[in-house]
Amino acid sequence: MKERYSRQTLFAPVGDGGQLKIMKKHVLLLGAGALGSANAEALTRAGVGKLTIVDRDYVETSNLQRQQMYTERDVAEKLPKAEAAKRHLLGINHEVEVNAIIMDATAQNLEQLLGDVDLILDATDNFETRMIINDLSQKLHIPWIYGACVGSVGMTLTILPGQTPCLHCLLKAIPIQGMTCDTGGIISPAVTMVVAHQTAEALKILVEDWESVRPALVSFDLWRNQYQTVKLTKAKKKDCLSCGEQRTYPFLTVENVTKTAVLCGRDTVQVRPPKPLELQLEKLAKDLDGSGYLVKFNPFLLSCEKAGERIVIFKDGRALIHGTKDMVHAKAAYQSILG
Amino acid sequence: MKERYSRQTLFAPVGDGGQLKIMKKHVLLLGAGALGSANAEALTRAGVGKLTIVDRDYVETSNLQRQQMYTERDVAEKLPKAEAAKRHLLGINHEVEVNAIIMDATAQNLEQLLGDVDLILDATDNFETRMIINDLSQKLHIPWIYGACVGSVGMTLTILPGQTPCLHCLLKAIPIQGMTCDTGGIISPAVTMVVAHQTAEALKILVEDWESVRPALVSFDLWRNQYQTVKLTKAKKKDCLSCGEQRTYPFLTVENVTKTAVLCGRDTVQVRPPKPLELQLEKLAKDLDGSGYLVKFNPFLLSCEKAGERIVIFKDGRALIHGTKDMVHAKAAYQSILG
Amino acid sequence: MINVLLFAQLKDELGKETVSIEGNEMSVAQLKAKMKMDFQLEGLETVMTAVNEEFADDDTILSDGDTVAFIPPVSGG
Amino acid sequence: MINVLLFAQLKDELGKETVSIEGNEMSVAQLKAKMKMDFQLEGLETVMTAVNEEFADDDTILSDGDTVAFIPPVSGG
Repeated sequence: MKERYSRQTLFAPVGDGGQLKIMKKHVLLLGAGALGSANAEALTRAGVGKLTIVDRDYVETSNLQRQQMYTERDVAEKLPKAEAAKRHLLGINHEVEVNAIIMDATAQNLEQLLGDVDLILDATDNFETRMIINDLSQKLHIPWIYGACVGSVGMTLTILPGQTPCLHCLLKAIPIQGMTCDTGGIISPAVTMVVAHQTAEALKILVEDWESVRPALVSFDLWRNQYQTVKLTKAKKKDCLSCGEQRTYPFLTVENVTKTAVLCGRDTVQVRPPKPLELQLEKLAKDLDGSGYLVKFNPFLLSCEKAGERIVIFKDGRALIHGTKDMVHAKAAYQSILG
Repeated sequence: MKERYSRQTLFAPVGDGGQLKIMKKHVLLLGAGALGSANAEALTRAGVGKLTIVDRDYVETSNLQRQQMYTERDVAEKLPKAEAAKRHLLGINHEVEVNAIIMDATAQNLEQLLGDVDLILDATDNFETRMIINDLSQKLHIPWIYGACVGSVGMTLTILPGQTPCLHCLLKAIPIQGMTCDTGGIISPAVTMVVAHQTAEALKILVEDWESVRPALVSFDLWRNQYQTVKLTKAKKKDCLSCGEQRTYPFLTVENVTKTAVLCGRDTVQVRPPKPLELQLEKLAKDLDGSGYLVKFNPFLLSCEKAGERIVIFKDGRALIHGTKDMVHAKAAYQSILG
Repeated sequence: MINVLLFAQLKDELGKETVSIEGNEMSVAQLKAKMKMDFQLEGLETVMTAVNEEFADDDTILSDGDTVAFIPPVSGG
Repeated sequence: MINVLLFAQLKDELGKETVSIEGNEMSVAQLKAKMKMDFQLEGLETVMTAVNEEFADDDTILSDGDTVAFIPPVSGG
């Protein structure tokens, strides 16, 4: 086996046989932000055969504090993250085939990419996309690894279709008004800690050491010195619509998708959640105020402004993103606030 | 506060005040290997004022599997790790003053570097150097963060002089014949997980949030799904020679140092441990054999060979490193086998 | 007594990590309601719940000596 | 009974993570000697020991119901 991977093949659960498997596998990584860039670097160094990176965003100054690989030059060039990642990865390990796809992932365009994929790594920043991954994972029988972080907190879970509970078993509905990195901030070790777990789980799956896959949800808080694993022995639901006996893959249907539309003749995009929400505007105002937004609200709507961009959010979750006609950007801005 | 650090200052325990503190602090990072490169990247992205990196090694192909930042080009140029790290860090955050020092750390040359240092980060690969750090930390009253990893296993501990127990309280003697990355292998998530803990602890210390510093040793195994914290309430020893009432800082004296000498007229370096050891040659032979070494041994000595380099180790720990006149390289080769 | 463990921001909202609650034969949902009432804890509707380190539903019945952890789901990345 | 938890490579050497040992009033040193004798576990001289998640010395005396974790020190990096 190659000198490059000698310390990895020395690790007995990988070995030469495991390394050969890793080098034949195809991983799809959804997101090239904090979790994504670090996961991409780890898998490329480990020598995965093919890595497909999907991301809709470009590199900005405020990313540099926690997003691996990216440089000030990437910011100056306003490179899309998937492309910037690909360029760095090529310099790290030219043997890995890296496929950079700049797009806003939907159930439809994602499914087309999953043909020969062995593992989906979650590096997204919202539950809507995770539920799409979760349904596709069940439908196409591809394992996926949930990972998320905010502040000093993180969470991760490995989902093996047909074996473990799925994310939909654990979350009856998509949680709304959780903290996001744009409202609660984030420190890099929270990212790194999630990535450590995701990479370890990914390697187990790639070398097909199924017995070692962690049968529990991991939750931690590095600032408050907390670490908890939650076993999922009884969590699988027979009537789960994503993985149960009467499954319908609800998140693959158009109804369950956030809608965006450019408002006619205005520099504004309207964003509408799949189902009407019942937002607590006062709490949201408090969170946003603490995050440097200029906030005004009344019982019906909230208006917030930062860096020249103004967003108006109605109590039912509908929002107007002012100052843009870019629907992808508007959806991202919306999800950066509401998660 | 700057856009660059906006997500970090949004995290309340850092805030604008914490960020200003981080930007005034000086961290000395000992080692620029797996733990070192990742720690260096994290602290540079976080905006630490000054970072001094000390390392004796250069970038090799077998490092790329787990050592962040380094590229195939660094390998081709045979760049010293400290210098390669500095070049990458400059592209990531030009505001951080990075000081790259290529040297084999000893008690004497390290002490000279610690004048205005606020925190020492351990990214070494052997207990001998850690015990030197530990004594210097106590003598000069500088916090340090122990970190170590091998295979899928890792360990970390924050040591605050005058407050917590020190590493010498926990280890009566330097453990010998532990697994090293050259004998047990290593996967990158074990590195990343240690770094996540070290960076979180470093940020707490840099923003002076002393109450949040973790009062426990962390030990984990990502493949075997283990995580354990060990509280140290009763571990501080009054008679500890490093931090106790009658302290002598034993590891700062010349007797307690591994000695190297080029054998006259031969392409061979002799390495001698501070005190005679009692090696179990049979166990060592087994470990090395499993690690791709060609091994022969008898009750008195063991000879092992890999990649054209031959090392003879006597039962008392004395060793001959053949094929080199470089004492630093010889000591590194010795410690890569015996830890 | 039920031993309740608060994670992440819930720990800060309560001001401490653990609290003991009288409440044998209570369901998780009832415990959440009580925690909301007694300590003004927000967002318990969407938290994940572990009982003795095992994932649990809202209708899980708690027994004396159980340890319940409330863990807010995380969405960032 | 003393509940013994084996970490990292010790878990593989024993073939399982935990084992119960008869031995009230035993010291940690005595437990180590017994583990070495009964299971041929190597390297216990240099492991770190935790008793009920608290760092402990070789002369710590164990009581019925204690959980002892043996954690090999790690030197790589």
